[in-house]
Amino acid sequence: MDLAYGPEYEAFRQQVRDFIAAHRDKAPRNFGVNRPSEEALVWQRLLIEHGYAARTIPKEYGGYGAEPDILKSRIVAEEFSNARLPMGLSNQGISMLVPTLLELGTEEQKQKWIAPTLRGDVVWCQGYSEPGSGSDLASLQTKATEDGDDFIINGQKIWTSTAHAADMIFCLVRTEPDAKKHEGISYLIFSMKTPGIEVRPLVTMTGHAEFNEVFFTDVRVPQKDIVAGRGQGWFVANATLKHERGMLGDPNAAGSRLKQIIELMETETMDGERLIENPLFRDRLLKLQARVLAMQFHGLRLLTASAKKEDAGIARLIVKLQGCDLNHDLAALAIDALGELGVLYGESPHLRAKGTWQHRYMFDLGLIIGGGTAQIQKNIISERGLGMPREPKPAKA
Amino acid sequence: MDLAYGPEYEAFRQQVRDFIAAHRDKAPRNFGVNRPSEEALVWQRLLIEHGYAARTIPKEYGGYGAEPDILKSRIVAEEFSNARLPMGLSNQGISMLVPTLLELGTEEQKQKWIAPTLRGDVVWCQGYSEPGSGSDLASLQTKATEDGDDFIINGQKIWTSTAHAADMIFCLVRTEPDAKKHEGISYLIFSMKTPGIEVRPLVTMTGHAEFNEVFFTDVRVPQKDIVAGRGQGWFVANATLKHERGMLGDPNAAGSRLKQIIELMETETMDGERLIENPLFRDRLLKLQARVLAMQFHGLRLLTASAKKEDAGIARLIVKLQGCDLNHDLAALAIDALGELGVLYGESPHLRAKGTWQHRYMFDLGLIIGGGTAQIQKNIISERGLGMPREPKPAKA
Amino acid sequence: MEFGLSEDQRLMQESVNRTLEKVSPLDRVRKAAEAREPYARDIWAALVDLGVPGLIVPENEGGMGLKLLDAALVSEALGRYVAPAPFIATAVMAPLALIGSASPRQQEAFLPKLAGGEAVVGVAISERASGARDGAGITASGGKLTGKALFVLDCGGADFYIVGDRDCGLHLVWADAEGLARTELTTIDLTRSVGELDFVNVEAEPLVSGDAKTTTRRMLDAGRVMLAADTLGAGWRMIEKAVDYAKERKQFGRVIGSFQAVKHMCAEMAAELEPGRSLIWYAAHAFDEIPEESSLMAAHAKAHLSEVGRFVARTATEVHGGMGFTDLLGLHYWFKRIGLDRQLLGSPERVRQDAAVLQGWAAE
Amino acid sequence: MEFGLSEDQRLMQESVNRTLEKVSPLDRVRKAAEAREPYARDIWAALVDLGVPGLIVPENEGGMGLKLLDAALVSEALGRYVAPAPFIATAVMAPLALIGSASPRQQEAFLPKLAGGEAVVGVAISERASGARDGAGITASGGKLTGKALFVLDCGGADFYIVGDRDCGLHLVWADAEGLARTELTTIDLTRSVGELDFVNVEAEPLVSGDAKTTTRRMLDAGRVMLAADTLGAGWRMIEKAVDYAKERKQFGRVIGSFQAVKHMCAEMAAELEPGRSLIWYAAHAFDEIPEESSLMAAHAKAHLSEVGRFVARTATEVHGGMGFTDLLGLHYWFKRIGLDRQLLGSPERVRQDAAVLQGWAAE
Repeated sequence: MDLAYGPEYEAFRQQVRDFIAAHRDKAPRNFGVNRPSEEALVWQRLLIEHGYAARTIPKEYGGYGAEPDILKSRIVAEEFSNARLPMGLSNQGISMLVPTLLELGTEEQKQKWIAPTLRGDVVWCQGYSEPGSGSDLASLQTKATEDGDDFIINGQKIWTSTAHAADMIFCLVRTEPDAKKHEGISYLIFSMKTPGIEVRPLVTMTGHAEFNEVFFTDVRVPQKDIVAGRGQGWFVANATLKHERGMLGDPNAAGSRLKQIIELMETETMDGERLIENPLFRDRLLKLQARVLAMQFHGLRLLTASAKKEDAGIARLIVKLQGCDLNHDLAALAIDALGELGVLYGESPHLRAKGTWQHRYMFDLGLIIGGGTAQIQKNIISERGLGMPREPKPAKA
Repeated sequence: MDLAYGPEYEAFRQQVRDFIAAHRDKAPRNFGVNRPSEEALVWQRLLIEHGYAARTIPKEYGGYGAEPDILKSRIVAEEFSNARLPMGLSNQGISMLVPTLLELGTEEQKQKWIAPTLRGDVVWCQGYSEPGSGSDLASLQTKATEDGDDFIINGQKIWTSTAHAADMIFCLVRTEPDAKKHEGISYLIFSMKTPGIEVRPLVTMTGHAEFNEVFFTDVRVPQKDIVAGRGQGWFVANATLKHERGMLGDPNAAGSRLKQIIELMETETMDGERLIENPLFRDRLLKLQARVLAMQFHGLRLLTASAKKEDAGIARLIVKLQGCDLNHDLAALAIDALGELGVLYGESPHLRAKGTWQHRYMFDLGLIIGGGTAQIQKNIISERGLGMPREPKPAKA
Repeated sequence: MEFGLSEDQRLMQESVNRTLEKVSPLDRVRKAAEAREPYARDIWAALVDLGVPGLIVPENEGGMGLKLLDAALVSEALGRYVAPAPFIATAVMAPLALIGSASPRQQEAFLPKLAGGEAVVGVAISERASGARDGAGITASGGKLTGKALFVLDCGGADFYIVGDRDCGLHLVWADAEGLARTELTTIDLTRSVGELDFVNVEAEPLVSGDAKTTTRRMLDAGRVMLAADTLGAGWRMIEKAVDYAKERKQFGRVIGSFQAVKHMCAEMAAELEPGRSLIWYAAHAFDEIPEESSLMAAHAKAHLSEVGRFVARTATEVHGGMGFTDLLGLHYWFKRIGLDRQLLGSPERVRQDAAVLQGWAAE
Repeated sequence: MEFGLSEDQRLMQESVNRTLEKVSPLDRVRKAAEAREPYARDIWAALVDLGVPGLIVPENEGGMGLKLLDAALVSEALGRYVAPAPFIATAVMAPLALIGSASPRQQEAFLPKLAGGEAVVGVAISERASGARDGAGITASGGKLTGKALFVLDCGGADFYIVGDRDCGLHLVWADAEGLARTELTTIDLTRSVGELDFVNVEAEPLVSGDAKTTTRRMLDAGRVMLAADTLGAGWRMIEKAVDYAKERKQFGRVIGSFQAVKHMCAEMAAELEPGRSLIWYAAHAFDEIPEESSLMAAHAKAHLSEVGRFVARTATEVHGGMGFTDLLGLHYWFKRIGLDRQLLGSPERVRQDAAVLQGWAAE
């Protein structure tokens, strides 16, 4: 057990601090809503140049080219967070498409797409889920029919965030209708400006359109823009989905949310008494504090395992389930402690924290459902983590 | 909505009170541990004679012969409870065997068994569950092989309360090994003194032997002592099992338990402060009070439905699940509020309420599991109550 | 002994449900919510036709003279159909204010109006039920009111208001009175109007014929039972929707309703929610027939249904998967209705504290 | 940065587990429990061979000079094997009392004895951790102790006791001192001895070299971390047993572990319990390296594991069905171990109250 980073890392930390001191005035104030703003693009290029973004992506593809070192990544994150500076861009192109191309793309695909994606010049969206294919993603029905050198795509995707602002999509389509369901899927990339694509905003229970639906009607796409070959789409997608699930349930989000609730309860009053003095809400706060701490230390443990390239086993599988639930419970406490003020929303007078708590309470429920429902998570934990049997296949009726 | 009973019933109530006033000195003090004591038998006969036990059983079989009237039954129960007098005997012979024989027994079986069972002269035990057949009772393996006019029984039963003190057993055995599992079972009655029966006490987590295991080795029983014919055992048992499940989760038990906790928290102190003054335990108590009230009123609603011969549907199906859980949660609160004193058990100094709360906390867990586990209850509620589909049969591997 | 609904009550419940099924379909609810209608006038008109505004108004004042249990059945139906219509203040709490504390003259002037559905009435007593925030509180002096009231029920579009002051007095104030400003408070639930009233020396008509403290208590008890019933109705509708969805939606080649995890979620919701129905029935019955138990039972009904309601709202949404999270199915109208019920007229924690005080377990 | 166990710690943990697997099988545990042995001398001897009693005793006093994290690993193993052996008082709290507050002479006299496993030591400070019941409390006057102490840890068979008085002073008392009466308290958990000590003018040796209040706090923090670790070990063993049972037990023609309800119960147990491991590691680490966080982290570890432990104990029993409820499988030894851990040295509610005080959220 050693919570210090050691001299090499402390030196690195100093470098990061020096960078921050020298460049903090260049940090963008306005990030852009749907696409990165001009100042965000400038900032991103600066970060890549110094290795604080795209750190481990090879230089030849527009990255910084450093060896992977999870502790250094963490130090960068810590220092930027302490300095309240924004990190580099974080979007599905960078987190999902780039690793996929690096691992499975052709040299031409890598050359063409990685660098502009990293720089923020090309914005991607992800075309995986369909209305009829959520938990059972492999049942997806969007058809890509051969027509000469092209595919003609018809079907519908859902939960496609930023689709309305994206240049490109990486998309799962069924190219082999006669193959088994997992083997008939291909991973295809194409422009969102291709004729026949319609994007409709998808409003959620929060009242905002955080996602879109995307409709494909006879969309013509060159066959050569498949990644990793026909029928390989399921395996391509799984490699990156794993990555996405790891991001959900982040304990640092819970940590900063906890801080906000403590601040709320220390300042907000009811009948002149501070909320923190209410024994019931205080006890709930303390229960949640313990859970947040446990998840944060659990995160450090996983980080250590990653750094040592050890398999953390079941410890990693539980993060999404526990983390999302914890965030939801934190929001619930804030709402309850606020009492009637807790139900205010939108632009209401007397609104606290811009209605954040209600928004989170609802959006977190979406996260509990999305990226593998709680039920799917429990299947995974019991099967992969505890070695329990899969459910038997039903007999044909 | 009318919580009064009306003049006919109030007159009946007065009769019960008069009976109690006249006869309360005859109530047994010692009921007998495993078998009814002599005074308990006298009391039972007196109650039957006046219609406060075996009330609706026909006179010709030794009962009182009244029309079924659930409100009158309730009045009897209320008045005896208010007077702190014991009701008549309550055992598996009376609650399960007698209704079964009345419905499905031969005239000879009824004549022979019902009256002495009601009087308490014959004590029965129930041979249903087996170590390998709990939730899936129909898979039971105790074999009854034909041998002339007899069956030869081999196998094992478990959870057989009072087996060590019983005269007779009503027992499910497999008589048709080649039939489908539900159709190969027969309901057989025989003497516990038959050679080849061994009874072993079954100690539970409470440290007491509330149940037994019963082993059959070449036990010879006349074929004629089957009730309702060969292969009918599953259907016979189900009629009475339904009755047993209704008894578990009784809201009146929760009500008196709640009273005891309130008394405990109003008198017991910690560092000089009464437990009821602790805001956390008090809030838990209030939450439980609401649940107890809800279940008690729910019980009145079901009673009304029974009296009107209406099908209460899902409202009845949830009683066991909710009631057992509620009782368990009540015990947990008592243990928690007692703090360190709450873990004392057995004959320990400083023990409160004879260790009742820990005993209940454990025994209730047994009840949550027994008589249809919580999981089985949820299957039933979702399938029969909400009309959701049964799980598909697994494909043969 | 009959613990249950009378034949009349069942018929009334059916008729309210049938009407709302027709006049308050999801599309209509959505339209009212999106346009921020203070209330849906057509739905209100249908309720007036049914006599809902006069439900508990005495017959000699033009009402139906029914019991709070009848009102609870209506409230359950309104929750079931997330109906964007005034009810809890207009049809329950305001009539109780007038019955309890208005002079014969005032009763004569206002009760028939109310019973006939000619006026929508807001009620401003949240500070007594939930505590005071942001400097809320009304001071009465020389027949004039000054101060502010938050979380006024049935606020938008009301013709007049029943207002509780700091000293527990009750007053009647016209919506167009000079010095009165009305602000809509936006909550998660866009099907019911909740507002703020700001008073600067506003002319008011005091209600002084009965003990105002008792009347306020009665209004609060009744309001809490109504909110509990609203949650019961909304919650059961969510369960039914979850079950229906689970029977249709297929994943992995099966309807998801055949997966044990989904079945058990539905079973747990039903098992948790259903006993609350009897608690509400009893609390409503006690309000009219067993007054010494009324406040405690109302508190328990409100707190218990709030807790169970949250569980049902979340779980039913989860059963719907991603679709439950979207606006497409509109399931969130029920989710939010239950969310608002929880906090109005006292959060569960606060209501249980009241229940503790009532039993002598805590100081006031 | 390395948040985890060192290679040495892993080896030590394995070796303790291996030893306990051998010396503390269920049969042995059952025998000790049924015969009410104060502790199992053979298991204790095996722990002495491993150096467990001297784990945190400084090397120059004959101990191993290890950290509280090492002790937590041992505690976890003892919980895992429901080992009927002294530990928390004898090997952790008593050494801390001596290290913190004994004079050099006292340290020299007692620490090597402890480290060598020559003495079992009880600790009587429960009144400070959990509050006083039934008139408990010790008064020190003129070097003599009078009064009673309840819930004395590692009580049965102890050679001497560390006793906390009402003024937070600490004392060393021989088990055979005149005027001292020892009574066994029977708890649900028959694997650990908890007792009552009654003092009438009993000769005691005061520990006065360090601040007794600080020392008591340290003992309590360490004790709480140990109990949390005990629950972690017992809880994980229950999960493993539940999973194993579910893979073997068949009903309806399938192993019950293939039913989604059973799988999800197991998944929930693992997901709830596992993060607690990191919390315990950090709390133990903080005890030695970040003293300003020590008490808060110990409180959180104790309270959190108590809550999660109860859920696991119940759920794992349910997965075992009727067999889990019997004495046959002995599963209840783990159930009860977790039950006792929960209430010793402060119930979760009380421990969280401590955490509130530590953060300035509540008055002492």
